[in-house]
Amino acid sequence: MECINEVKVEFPSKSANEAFARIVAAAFVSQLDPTLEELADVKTAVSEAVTNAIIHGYENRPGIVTMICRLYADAVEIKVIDKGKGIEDIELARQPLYTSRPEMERSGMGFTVMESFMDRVDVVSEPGKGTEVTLFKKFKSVNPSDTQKTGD
Amino acid sequence: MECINEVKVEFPSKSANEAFARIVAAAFVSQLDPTLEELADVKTAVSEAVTNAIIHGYENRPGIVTMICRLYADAVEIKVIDKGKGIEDIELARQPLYTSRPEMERSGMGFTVMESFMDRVDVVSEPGKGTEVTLFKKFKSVNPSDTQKTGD
Amino acid sequence: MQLKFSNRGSTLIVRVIGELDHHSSEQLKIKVDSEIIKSSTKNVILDLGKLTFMDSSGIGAIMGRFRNVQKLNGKLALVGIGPHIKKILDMSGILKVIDAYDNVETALNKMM
Amino acid sequence: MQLKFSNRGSTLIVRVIGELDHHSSEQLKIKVDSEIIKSSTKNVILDLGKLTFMDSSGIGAIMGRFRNVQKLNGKLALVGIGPHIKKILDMSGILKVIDAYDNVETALNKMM
Ligand SMILES: Nc1ncnc2c1ncn2[C@@H]1O[C@H](COP(=O)(O)OP(=O)(O)O)[C@@H](O)[C@H]1O
Ligand SMILES: Nc1ncnc2c1ncn2[C@@H]1O[C@H](COP(=O)(O)OP(=O)(O)O)[C@@H](O)[C@H]1O
Repeated sequence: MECINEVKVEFPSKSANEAFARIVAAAFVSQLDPTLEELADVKTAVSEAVTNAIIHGYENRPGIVTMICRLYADAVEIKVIDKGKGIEDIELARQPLYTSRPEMERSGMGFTVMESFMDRVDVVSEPGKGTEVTLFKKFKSVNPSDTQKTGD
Repeated sequence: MECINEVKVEFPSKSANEAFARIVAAAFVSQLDPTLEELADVKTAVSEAVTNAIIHGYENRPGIVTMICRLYADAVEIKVIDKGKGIEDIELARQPLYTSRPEMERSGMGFTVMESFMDRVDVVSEPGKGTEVTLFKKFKSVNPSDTQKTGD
Repeated sequence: MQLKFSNRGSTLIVRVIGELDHHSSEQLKIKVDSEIIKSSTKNVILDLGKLTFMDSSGIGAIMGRFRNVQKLNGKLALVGIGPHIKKILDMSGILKVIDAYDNVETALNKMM
Repeated sequence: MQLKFSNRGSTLIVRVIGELDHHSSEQLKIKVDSEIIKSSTKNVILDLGKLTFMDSSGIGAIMGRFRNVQKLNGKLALVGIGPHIKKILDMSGILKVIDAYDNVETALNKMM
């Protein structure tokens, strides 16, 4: 699969940047002309991953969140990376309803939302080093032969 | 002047990313709630600087354009950086109607547009090394005391 | 996100306008809770008709208000759920515990 | 950017919809020139009523079409200029050489 466009975005771990990250991802993905529902799915998954980086990774302390978006003919891959706390037990973290911060009224549904709105979610994490979440989605509405030249 | 938020964006020198850069800059600046005209001014200036990086800096060859946006209580600073060709004579380049690429139907108005739509335009360039254009605009419509807490 | 409050008897109606993410949920929590503890408030209707985006932070914020209203022996209901918001509400299972109605009038009738 | 072409006698009317930057100017140049060169075309009206963004690449593209139409002894006019587009057109001085009218009908009358 050939990557036709790629952007890297770095921003501080401020909650106001959750909306910014969603707009950036949506603007980038729009180059493929997906449906509004597919676009909403991507925005929601990005919002979950970026929020997690800010509140769990950096625990609301200053840090830099990196988002890398790669566009393919009919798909997108988005990495959300923090250099924060890391996750001890990834399997536990991905369980529906599991949250380490119930006092913050977290629903524990973040990873479940990412998994059901995207086609694949990979998590790489090391305690004390940080977390990298990779979201992948194929756009069923997009005909790859129409978009091979996107981004010329 | 205290910077309240900052993003860094890197993208390949493809002309499809001109629109992407405008959306990113507009989304970021929108945190201050400027007028539609001020927003359009920023988008236009960013479009000029990014287009120049792509067609003059990299001469349509592959390269990475970096955009750094810094938000202040009532102003924005945007740097557009390429590692391309560089500019021999900056003073000449900034003259209205001067273009090195008339055969591409360039109007030679890019720098003039940036200067009239923003409050300050600084250009640092070295032939063979690249160019850094810094755009600065104060939003007259924005009351700085309303926005000190933007981005918390 | 913007909030518009109105009252119908002891029912507080909250129109949630715009995007409900972690950032705006923090504001919603503070503002809605300070209305809930007013003595005139018993029940709460969250009108999501003008909500354009919601993620799991919104789920947490709605569940949190639901619990707070219950604690004060009141009821909480959702109205005006559009397709995108429905998708995430369905996924979260929240509609198994919180009632949803088409509009404010129906909710007011059913909550009595 | 999208282009919609229509003809009124020997006048080609081009509705430019969306954003006109360097990327889309390249498409506009190719598509409009291939219409200009058709024997049925003499004059060109660029309808900018649905143009939401334009930068100096758009200025270059308009000037280029103006020169090509002149070369074939025709006229080029602009119509439907909104406030944001006016700002950059004014700045460029392009309106000193290219005629602008409120709408297509007026342009058609004046160009005869
Ligand atoms: N970027 C991250 N850094 C550290 N821990 C994380 C990160 N993302 C998720 N987690 C952990 O995984 C748990 C589950 O995440 P999630 O399903 O999104 O639910 P929630 O955010 O509601 O807690 C979090 O409570 C946290 O302990
Ligand atoms: N990033 C850049 N790298 C190299 N040269 C540049 C760059 N930006 C501008 N220039 C030079 O400055 C000239 C004037 O730029 P500008 O005013 O934007 O007009 P135009 O883009 O229409 O040529 C260009 O023609 C080019 O020679």
